[in-house]
Amino acid sequence: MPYIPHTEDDQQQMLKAIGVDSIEALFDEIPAALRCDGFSNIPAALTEMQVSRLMNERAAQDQAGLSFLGAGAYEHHIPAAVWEITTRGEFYSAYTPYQAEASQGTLQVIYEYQTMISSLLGLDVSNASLYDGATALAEAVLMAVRANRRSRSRRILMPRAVHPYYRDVVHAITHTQGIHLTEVPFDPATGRTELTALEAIEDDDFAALVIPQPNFFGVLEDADGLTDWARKRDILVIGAVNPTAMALLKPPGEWGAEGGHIACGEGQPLGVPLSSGGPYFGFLACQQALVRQMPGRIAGRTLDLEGKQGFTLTLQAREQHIRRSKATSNICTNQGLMVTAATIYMSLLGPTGLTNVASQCHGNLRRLLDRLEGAAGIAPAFRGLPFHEAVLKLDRPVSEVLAELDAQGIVAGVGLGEWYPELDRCLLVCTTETKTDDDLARFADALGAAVKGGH
Amino acid sequence: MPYIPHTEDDQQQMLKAIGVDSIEALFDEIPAALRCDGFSNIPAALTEMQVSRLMNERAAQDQAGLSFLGAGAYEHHIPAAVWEITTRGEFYSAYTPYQAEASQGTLQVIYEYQTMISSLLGLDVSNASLYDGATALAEAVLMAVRANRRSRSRRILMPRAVHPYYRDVVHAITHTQGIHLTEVPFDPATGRTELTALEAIEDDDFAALVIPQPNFFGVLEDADGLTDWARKRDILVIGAVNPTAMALLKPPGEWGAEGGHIACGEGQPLGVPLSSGGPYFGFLACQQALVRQMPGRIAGRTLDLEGKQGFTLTLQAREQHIRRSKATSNICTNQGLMVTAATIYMSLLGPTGLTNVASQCHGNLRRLLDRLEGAAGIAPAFRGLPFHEAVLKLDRPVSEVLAELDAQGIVAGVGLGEWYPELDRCLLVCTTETKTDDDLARFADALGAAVKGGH
Amino acid sequence: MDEALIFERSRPGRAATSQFPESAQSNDIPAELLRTSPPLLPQTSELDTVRHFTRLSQKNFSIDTHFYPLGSCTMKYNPRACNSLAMLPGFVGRHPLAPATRSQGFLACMYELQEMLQEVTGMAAVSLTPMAGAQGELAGVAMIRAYHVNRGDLVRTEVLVPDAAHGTNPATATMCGCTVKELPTDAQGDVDLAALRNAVGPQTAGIMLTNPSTLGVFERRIDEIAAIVHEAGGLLYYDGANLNAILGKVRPGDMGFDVIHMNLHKTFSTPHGGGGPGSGAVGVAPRLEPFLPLPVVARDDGHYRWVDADERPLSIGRLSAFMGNAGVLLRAYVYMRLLGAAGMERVAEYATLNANYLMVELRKAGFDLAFPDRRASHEFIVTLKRQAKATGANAMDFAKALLDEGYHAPTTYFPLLVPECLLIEPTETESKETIDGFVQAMQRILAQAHEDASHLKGAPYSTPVRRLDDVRAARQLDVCYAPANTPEAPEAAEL
Amino acid sequence: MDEALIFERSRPGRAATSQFPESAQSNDIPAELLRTSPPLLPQTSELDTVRHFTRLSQKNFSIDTHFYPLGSCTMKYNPRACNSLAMLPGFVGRHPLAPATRSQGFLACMYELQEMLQEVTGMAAVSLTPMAGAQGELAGVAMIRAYHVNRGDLVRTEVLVPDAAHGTNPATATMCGCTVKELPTDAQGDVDLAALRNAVGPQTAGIMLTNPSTLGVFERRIDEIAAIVHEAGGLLYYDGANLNAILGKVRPGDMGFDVIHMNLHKTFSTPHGGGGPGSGAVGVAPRLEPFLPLPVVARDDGHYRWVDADERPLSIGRLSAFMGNAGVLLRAYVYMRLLGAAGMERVAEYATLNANYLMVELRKAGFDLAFPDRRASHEFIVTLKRQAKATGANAMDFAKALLDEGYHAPTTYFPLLVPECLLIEPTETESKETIDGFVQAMQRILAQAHEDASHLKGAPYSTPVRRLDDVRAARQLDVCYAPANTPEAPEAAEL
Ligand SMILES: Cc1ncc(COP(=O)(O)O)c(C=O)c1O
Ligand SMILES: Cc1ncc(COP(=O)(O)O)c(C=O)c1O
Repeated sequence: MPYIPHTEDDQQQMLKAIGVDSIEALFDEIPAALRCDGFSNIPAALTEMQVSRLMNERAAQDQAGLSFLGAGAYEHHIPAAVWEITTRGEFYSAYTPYQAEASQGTLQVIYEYQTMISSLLGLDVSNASLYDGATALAEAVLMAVRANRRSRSRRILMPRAVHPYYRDVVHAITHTQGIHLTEVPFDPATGRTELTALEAIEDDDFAALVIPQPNFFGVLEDADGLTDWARKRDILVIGAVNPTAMALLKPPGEWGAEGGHIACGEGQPLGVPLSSGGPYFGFLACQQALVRQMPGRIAGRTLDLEGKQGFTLTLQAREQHIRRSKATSNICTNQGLMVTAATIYMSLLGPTGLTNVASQCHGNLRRLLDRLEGAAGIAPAFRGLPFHEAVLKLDRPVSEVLAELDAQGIVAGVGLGEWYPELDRCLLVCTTETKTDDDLARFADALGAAVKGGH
Repeated sequence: MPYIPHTEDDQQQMLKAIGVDSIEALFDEIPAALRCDGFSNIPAALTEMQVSRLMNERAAQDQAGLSFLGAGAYEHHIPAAVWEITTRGEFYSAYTPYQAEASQGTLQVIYEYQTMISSLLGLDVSNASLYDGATALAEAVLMAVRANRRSRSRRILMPRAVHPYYRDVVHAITHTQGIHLTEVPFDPATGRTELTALEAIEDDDFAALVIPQPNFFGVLEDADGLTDWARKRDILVIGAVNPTAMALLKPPGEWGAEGGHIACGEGQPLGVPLSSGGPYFGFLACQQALVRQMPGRIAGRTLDLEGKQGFTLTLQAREQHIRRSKATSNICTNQGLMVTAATIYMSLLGPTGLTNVASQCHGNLRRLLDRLEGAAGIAPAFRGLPFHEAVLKLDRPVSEVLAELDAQGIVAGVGLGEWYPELDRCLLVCTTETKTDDDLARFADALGAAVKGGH
Repeated sequence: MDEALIFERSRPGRAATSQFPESAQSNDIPAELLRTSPPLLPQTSELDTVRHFTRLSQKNFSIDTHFYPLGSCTMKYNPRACNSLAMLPGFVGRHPLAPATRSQGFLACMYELQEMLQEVTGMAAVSLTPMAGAQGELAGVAMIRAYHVNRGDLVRTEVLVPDAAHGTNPATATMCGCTVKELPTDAQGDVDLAALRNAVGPQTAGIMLTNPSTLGVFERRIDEIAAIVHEAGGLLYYDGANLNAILGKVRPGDMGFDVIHMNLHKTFSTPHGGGGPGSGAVGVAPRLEPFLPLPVVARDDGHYRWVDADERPLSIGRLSAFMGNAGVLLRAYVYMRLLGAAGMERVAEYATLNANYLMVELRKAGFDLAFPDRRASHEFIVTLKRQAKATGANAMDFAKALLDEGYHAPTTYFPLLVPECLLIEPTETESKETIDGFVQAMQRILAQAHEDASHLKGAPYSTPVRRLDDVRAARQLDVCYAPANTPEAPEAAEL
Repeated sequence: MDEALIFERSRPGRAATSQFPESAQSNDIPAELLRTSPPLLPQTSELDTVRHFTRLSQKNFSIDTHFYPLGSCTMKYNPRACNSLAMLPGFVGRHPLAPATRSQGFLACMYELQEMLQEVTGMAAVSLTPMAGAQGELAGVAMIRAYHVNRGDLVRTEVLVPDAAHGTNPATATMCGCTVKELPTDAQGDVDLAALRNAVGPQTAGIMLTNPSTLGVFERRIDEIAAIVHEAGGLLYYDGANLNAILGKVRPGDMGFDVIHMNLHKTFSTPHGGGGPGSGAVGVAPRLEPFLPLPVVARDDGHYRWVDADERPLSIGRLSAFMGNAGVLLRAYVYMRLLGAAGMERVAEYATLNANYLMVELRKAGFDLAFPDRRASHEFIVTLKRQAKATGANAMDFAKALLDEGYHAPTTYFPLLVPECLLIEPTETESKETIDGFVQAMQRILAQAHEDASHLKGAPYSTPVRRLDDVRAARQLDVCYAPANTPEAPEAAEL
């Protein structure tokens, strides 16, 4: 019996000890009328050999190709050590570290992770992860609404240049609590969220302003200016940032004269594979003053009976298992294993490594744009400075171009028309450090030919 | 610097402590005239990302296809747990367990392995592995020559139905010690090593007879009869066996009235991937009386200071590091990690599992042969009962058939003409438990069509 | 052996250089956008990093190393094949926005998983997107609310929750803008029906239940409860954490539930990973299908595709940037294919057998059961109230002493209504000998409690650290390393 | 925690059924060929098996968890990428007899590895087939013999071996049908040249050396030795175990060696795996190329292929069924590409820096060096003769006490000619702090030896077992489990 160790003998002895004749008897408290009789619509068991073959065949169908997809999930080099260690049984098959003394491995990893993330974001404290970047932004919004005592509104300034799916998720999660997202338009020339757009908004009581850095179009925002503007109006600042970029860019905690309050984002670029969109992890950090409003688990350092250092979950009074309906969030299971991977990743890369990755991502985009310069029918859609993604305006329907490159084994990016009707013939492309000069040349040539071929 | 942790500071402090100015100074005992100046012909370092890409591209070139190759290396299902555990750092990056107290994991694994192998072969004791099946046979031959006090010859009866590469290896390793391999022909009708062939040999003083089970053609030998024949003449019996088959077949220790003396073989089928031919491992077991003639490491159970059970390498007085030029063999490093994998494999399969694998391997061959029955131009070359390999005689040059099937993604087997001129148009095919009915049908159809197509 | 913080191993200038590219030459980002000091990431060699995290891992208890009878958590064996197959390059390398041409293998798995989960739960449709149980709950309650709102029934914002419920249930209700009404439990562990009748009304959005309940017993009058709530106009939400107990025996859909989340990281054996990732796929009765969170996978003529928002205008929307924890879903899919229909039924059978056996053996060993007259489901509760009174050793002390015996502790002090509570769940993948060993350990601890309870207060003794000071942890908050905030001189960096 | 034998966990009828097919229905094998009782393999569940071996693994010291300065063994970091890339499905699934159409990726790696190893050693040609150092030695000595025989020089069967040589050297000579002549070492650790001159003659087949020698010092008069041996008509064999010390500084080919084996599992960082697999690739000077063991990889017009026996009629033949430890070779290939030319040179530099630093620090700490006037190569020898006399604590006691300190012990009692010998090799991948920590541990042990040597005799204290009785192991031989031969009632199976 797959994964069930009971021998006939065991079973008989156990039933005898219990004092019943059959396993069936153990279900006698279930009303007979409700009983079902097994499953008719589930296939019979396969052996591991058979499932392996099936899965290998399915996986082989889904070839990545030479991909320039980004849009919230990024292809980075992941050191082999990361997942060889992360999938060790002791990390992989442990539960949330409730019994601290039996979970020092996981707890110390979380503590180290919190330290790295706090520093990367320039803030004081980090939690132990949320589900993903989008839900982290939703939690940040909820947190800001709770924390902003000066604001009586439940309105959030949400730039249109934030990932459209993130905006969807934030809406889905927060609107039942009466939270309203006020859209802030982007400047069609720069692709940035300009101060003028904020000033044009009529309402003036907002709980928080979300600042994406870089934004969904890959463009770097004037985070300082936006932060100062919000700070002056007692609006909390939430940075929604790319963690790789943070190795180079000024972190949310240092934005403007006084710094942002909260930062969050998608942790996937830090050692987590693309994996069809998950599991990833959301990171969230904030200023010390807000720590009690933070959702999710937090590991703390303390001492044991003998005065020796050790780690334990702390500030649990914020959480659902203690505070129940008054908890800061309902989150329980988070993305622990991904955090383990990210902590190993950040340790292996170190400050220099992560900075180099960021600079290569950016440098590759620069090289790609340089190559495309002058290509007929291809032009950057925005003037704003990009990090590692850029929007290209094409002189041919995006879907045709995508299909043509797909046939050559190149996945060119995502078309923006579905999300931004105003960016109909626009393609969002991304370059990470994984791309070589040859890759860039191959892509630029193919793209150029495809756009030209449309005429 | 890849894998070197020294900071500039470390280096300075260390040089200072040593009292030299530069690392270069540490090489001052090397005569200047001999010094080389680095490497000009080795490419510059790549990052792990770059090497990963290179290796992924190279690996992708080498697709296995639907393969019916056997001939000494067999494609079996390997449970995922086997290599996930085997490559854990504690097994993977440990040395030979010289410090027993710091190596109980490896030592207990070896002890458990020895037990499993001994039992599989029906013998009393096993060593901790040799390099591969071929060298295990060479060591078995050397061991038999040392052990057989009744024989004054250094002659070995070596059936022609033993894997030709094994015969090559045994010759290469043993001939410098004056050991002579006397070839025993196989019966062209049955493919077996018949008693009549033995009786036809003129010399009568032999140290040992090698009995392959199954033999290279996949055919089952009359191991009982051959053993009894040899036993009567004070010739030691060495079984060279397939370990999967041993789950079904009578083991060497039980052959004939008194049993064989030594058994050896290739351990690869027990959880080790095909991997271009290695690393595999050779197994070797023998009767208790011969244990002091055994080459290689042996783990034994003993007690510690407190009377607690523990494991340690034992009978080291046989080995090169103690006995030096009088050792039973020069082997030092063996194939420890493969033994770890095999021990986990055998534990997961258990007696029923391994038996079922063996019976499916055999059953699949039967089904294939049944399907081929009546196919024009294809016939079994031998009448002898096969285990999971069979020799097919084709009515078309083998190389043409191989090429035609290769183009369809099928690797049909190996042609025997190079090794056995008398089996020129013969193809050795193998079926393991990995083959489905569809696979067999696809192969039979393609083979039938290819042979027919040649006309 | 102690393991210093990775930051304490850090040395300026040290780096695992094979892991990163050279810095790009040109940098056209203006200075005012750049950070001025590098982040506090460790500067360590690859060897030291590998060694550090390998050694840290060894400080964990886990299924792969220990019996882990943590009630409500279903800590069963996570087949290694589920991991290795979900991590095949084709799956791990697939971008979430990859075109359909490069997605059919993955989508086929997801589609079939949806179908199998429908069958298992008796629901009409499934969405795989929620990323853990709590997010599944959020999806469920949001759907219930959306359903009422869509019918114009705007006042239904009360959610009924039994007092034994997991904390995520009330927390979720709040997150969905609802208010929580707690329901008492009767002496037999069933919901107090009179209280329920009193509680329902025109404001009732629904009830959140799990059955068997978190008390480890099957709610026998579930059809009555369903009738009461449905008649009052509310819907029934099933917390799937306890599905392991009933697979193939009774289906939430057949019990009258309208919506359910499944903890794939429990019943479907995807790993807990030291705290996630999980997956909280949701299933719904037909009337809630239009509200399912997106994305969902559809099949047209053998071709798989995402169902998009246009086709589901009533959907509660998107709960994750992409499609949730896809890699976890793949693991659950592999697990279900390995077990097949018969295997899925056996799960409940042997989980229940193990729980009932362990329960009677502990009773024989002198322990008190919270519900002595009831069958255990896949888990059950021992209350140490009597022992705590007699010896001073409480549930926490037993839990810590179990660690010294080489067993992870059961869940302690949950559900809250049982004093000195141990919620024990052995799961179906553990053998009789393991369970017997655990009973013997509990007996030894019990004897120790009577002999010298103060010894238990000092437990654990054999773990990498002794009992930790949680109060200090909360009061002298230290959640982020800085050389200055180390509570005492860190011990000399040892290897 | 103790871990019972897997056989003690076995229960009739238990099985990990997902791992094997059903039995095939028909069985046409006659009864007399069948076995009559099943083999003694354990009957365990997958969970118990995973748990058993995972727990066993934790009982090992290893590079990934501990500093492991085992002299002569070069226990350096094994990059994880070497493992994961060598285990890519294309490589792991490749059958050794796969057709050339399905082999170009693999063969390209092998060809380039041959080329790089030629460059590294200064030899004219390389064969990758030997499966460990000792088999490389066998290949080397066999080639030397074949060379002499081919020239009709049939009496050259004596092999000279310094007394400090590794045991495989004399054992190999014997295996090749040669006789061994031992050479003494002088007080400075060099070969005694007078003795060498006396030893050579018309029967000299060759000499087996490693340089730096196993005494951790560089043989300074290597050119004189080469001249003496060559003039006498013998050839020089280089034991490559110590290549880590000289990479890029001096090449065996340039020192006059005619043949060399390389321990890829040492210098080229493929893992030791708890005792293998290794790889002992051999390199030769031009005159020995015709004798190289097969197979070898050639390139014609960008196409890679095996060189077969027809092209190499003088080859000593085949030493493994296929081509040796291919997976190990892939790991070495990846390693060399990761290091590149400059990285390969740094290996020797930092291995030497670490060894010399550790040597002087131990001397400062009060330890005696076997060769105090010499530079350390990548390793060096401490002799505890003085301490053993003064305190009674010997090299073995120091070794065991180091385990309690969290360090694997150096090599003890080898080379045999140095009394109370510790051969210490830190390797280049260890950091200064690690080395400093080791020195401190040695100091603590030294202090303990003077204070209470009997305490050291009891070491180790913290390992899974205390010091083991090797004499009992050999006398009451127990190398195969049977329920009856258990030395004492096995302890209650614990988890
Ligand atoms: C009864 C019950 N409900 C809900 C949950 C929440 O699930 P998750 O932790 O996946 O959010 C859990 C698990 O902790 C649980 O045990
Ligand atoms: C000096 C020396 N020579 C030869 C060998 C033999 O190498 P192997 O163990 O790979 O056979 C070793 C390693 O143990 C060694 O240290």
